[in-house]
Amino acid sequence: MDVTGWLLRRAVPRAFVVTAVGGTGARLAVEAELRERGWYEAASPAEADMLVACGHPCAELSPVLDRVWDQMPGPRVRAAAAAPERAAGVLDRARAELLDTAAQRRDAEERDGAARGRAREEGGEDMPGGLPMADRGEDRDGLTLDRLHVSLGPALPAWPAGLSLSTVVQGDVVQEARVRLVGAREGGSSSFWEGKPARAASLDAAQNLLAVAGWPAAALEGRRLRDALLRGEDGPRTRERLRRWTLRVRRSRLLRWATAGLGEADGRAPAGLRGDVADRWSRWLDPDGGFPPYRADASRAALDLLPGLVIGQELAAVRLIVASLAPDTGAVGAYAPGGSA
Amino acid sequence: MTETVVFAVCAVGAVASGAAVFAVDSMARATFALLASFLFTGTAVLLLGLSYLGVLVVLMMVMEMMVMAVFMVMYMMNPAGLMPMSMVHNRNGALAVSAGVFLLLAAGVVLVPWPEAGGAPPADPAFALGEAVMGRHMLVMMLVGMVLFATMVAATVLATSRGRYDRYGDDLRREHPDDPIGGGLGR
Amino acid sequence: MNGTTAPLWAAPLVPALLLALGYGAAAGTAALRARAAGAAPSAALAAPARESARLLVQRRRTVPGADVLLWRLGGALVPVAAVLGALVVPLGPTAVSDLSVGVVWFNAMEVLVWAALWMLGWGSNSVWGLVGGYRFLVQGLSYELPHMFALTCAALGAGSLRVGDVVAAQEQVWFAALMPAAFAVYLVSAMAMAFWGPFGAPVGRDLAGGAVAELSGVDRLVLGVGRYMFLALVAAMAVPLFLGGDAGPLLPGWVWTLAKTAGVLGLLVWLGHRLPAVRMDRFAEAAWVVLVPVTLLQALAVAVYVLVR
Amino acid sequence: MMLEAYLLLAAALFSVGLFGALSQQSVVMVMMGLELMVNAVIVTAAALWLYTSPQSPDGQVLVLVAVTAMAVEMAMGFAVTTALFRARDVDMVDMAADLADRGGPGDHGGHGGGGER
Repeated sequence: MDVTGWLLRRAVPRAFVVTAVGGTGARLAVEAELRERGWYEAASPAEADMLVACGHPCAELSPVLDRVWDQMPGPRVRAAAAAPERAAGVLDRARAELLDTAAQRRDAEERDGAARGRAREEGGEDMPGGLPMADRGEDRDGLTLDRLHVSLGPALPAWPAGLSLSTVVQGDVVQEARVRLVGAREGGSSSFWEGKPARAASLDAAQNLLAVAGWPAAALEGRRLRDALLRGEDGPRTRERLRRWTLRVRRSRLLRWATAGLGEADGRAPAGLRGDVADRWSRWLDPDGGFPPYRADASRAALDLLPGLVIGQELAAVRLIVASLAPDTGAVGAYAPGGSA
Repeated sequence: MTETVVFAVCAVGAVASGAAVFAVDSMARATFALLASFLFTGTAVLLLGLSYLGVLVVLMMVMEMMVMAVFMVMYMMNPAGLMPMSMVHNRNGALAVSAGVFLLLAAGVVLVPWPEAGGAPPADPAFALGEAVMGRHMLVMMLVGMVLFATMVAATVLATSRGRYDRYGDDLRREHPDDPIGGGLGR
Repeated sequence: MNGTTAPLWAAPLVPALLLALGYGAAAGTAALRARAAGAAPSAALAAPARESARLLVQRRRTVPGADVLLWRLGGALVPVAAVLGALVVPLGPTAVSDLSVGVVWFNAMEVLVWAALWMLGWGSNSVWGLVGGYRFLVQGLSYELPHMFALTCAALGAGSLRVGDVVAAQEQVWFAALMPAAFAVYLVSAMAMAFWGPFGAPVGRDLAGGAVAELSGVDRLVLGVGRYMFLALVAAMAVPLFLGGDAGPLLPGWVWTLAKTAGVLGLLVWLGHRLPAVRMDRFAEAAWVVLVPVTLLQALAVAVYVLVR
Repeated sequence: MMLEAYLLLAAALFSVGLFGALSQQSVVMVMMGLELMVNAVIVTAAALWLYTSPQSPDGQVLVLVAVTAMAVEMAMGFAVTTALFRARDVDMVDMAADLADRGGPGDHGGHGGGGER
């Protein structure tokens, strides 16, 4: 009686979704598929057993995907959803490969062998695991403390596709920040959201921010409404649920308290990005769809604004600011953000 | 009988983890070795019948050791002890002095004819402590209160480099304090 | 005076009950999540079992330069703290060991979770873990004083630190009615203790899982089980302290205890589902400037009530 | 007999703490040594309360004062270390020997390296 197989068949897989620039369509399809099957989205590679790469990962993104693939522990499977319509098929094949215990055991033995080999030949170096010690720098209280170089890389849940924010962090306060697009598409800047209902674009940005703000229930509900709007189900039931959801999110005092006063964008920013994080996400909830966040110049301005807004903030605030700016990296094309303070 | 066994375990554990504090490389492990030593001490005090004070020692020490871990990681050069370097000066001198002190104390402990206990301990020692602290030892309670308050003020003044003039402006009339990261109530 | 000590065979009953209540909380969370996601909530009742199956098969991970001793110790400490804390919680009239300082013992056991989460974060040698562990310290230093004063109010009302006496003192009026502010602050600090719902920042998704970011396989399972057992413990402790323990018409005592515990647990699960996360730099100031004075005034009110009565 | 055992435990803890306080260079480690010594005081006070004067609560009050002393010592110790670290960017006991406000950050060692202030 193969216990592993029995357990695996009972297990609900957790997918770690990484989106390449311009893979928004594939991401939306995969997210809708995962939600309907009742599967979960993993927060970190350690928790995941399925790596789903959405869109066309280019040369720059592949090493990132390989590193995530190495960090995934036990039975693991790698899937690539290049186009939205193939999402369901890709997930089914991935699920089947996950249940194939013989293949998983072989993969495990290979990795153990390789790991033992690596451990033998790098036994003597001084730094364990080759990790350098942290350097030190001035902090805001006049002390000189350790500083870490952390890059909030493209492979992160609820994070703009392909964005890489390399920061110098002291404790969890960001001291320096540099924005980079991993695998920006040289071709024309055609955003996925052109032609789609503006409300769906705002809903996608809102569910992303709610997931980062620690409110998974409202994020899931928002995602469900976004998928309904994208599929064109604009019936009275959907509109009623949308109204109630918007009311609940807008009236949430805790969300406003957590996001008020963060990431204040001054007058020079375009209309859609002005104000603080709370202003931005309440703009998305306006019934007339508010300012469609997905336009090329707004996204470029967001990428330029980002380093300035992020410096001096803690990681939680950084995630909220990035989610509130919601740059559409697909629409930006091959753009090297200049603002690296 | 089980009491002496538990006491023996606590005694050996407390001294061993106490010694481990200065033997181990990683600062985080040193902090938790000290916490283990305190947990053994708390158990020993429980064994002596002072249930309230024993649990209080455990409660206070866990919180204190967590704060100590924060400062330990902040200030020590290599907190994880990954590159062992010894930060010790005149180790042998210290060893000699402390061994001498131990022998002196041990001799005192063994030779002194300790008085016998007058009566049995009260049913609820914590109640007796409460009565004393609110009665005869009221001065101790007031003194401890004042000392803790003075410590809070002095520690804050020493630790922070920004005074109230940095926060509220020279005329102290700025509406919201300009802190690097605002608090929850804008104060 | 009820609150007699249970026979020794009741000891294994405590972890079993905590596990059952924890499973109920996990299933409730999964059901609420499924309803929000549009799937059938009834299928979600088996979700915690399925997740445990997945984690049992998943392999464990090592991280270069990690402090494995503290890492594993942290993960194992959470369920142990939950069971140790539950020793003083009475089921019906009897608790496993009715210490004369039951309330302080419960407080000491839940502070162990501070050490557990910090060790988890520090041991995993990853930025996410470290930041998650430190977040829980800020959260702990913010909720601890209001929580202690709330417990003091309950002990003050009963004139004793023994949980049995606290239950006995609630013959006429429950402490939840007598001291509503202390009960409300207790519920807030209960969620903060179990890093649950709005106080889930230490293991938040914005930190890719925070202190549990690098955990996988059985380590993640042990921590997950411990976390839900701890949530069940804080809900169970609210019953003897504020909701009159096993008092209630018709049904036997232990049924009332379980019913009330399930009620409080359901409330905590629903609040976790319903509220976004609170950011610690904002909660710290609110806790020190608002909650501490509120609980102090509540303690004053209870003291006057006890003197006058 | 048990009183002597408890007092021997306290003596052992005291001397381990003393060894730590004397031998360690880092201020934070010296404070851990001091904490161990106060730990010994707690055990002594509790043991003497039970075995010599259980009727009077003085022993318990002494334990309470010892616990408070430990909290105060730790708070003030870390405040001083922070101020020292801000002034001289060092947390070594040797370099904190004098009260002169000699060097700002960067004056890394060189005992008595004054003069270029």
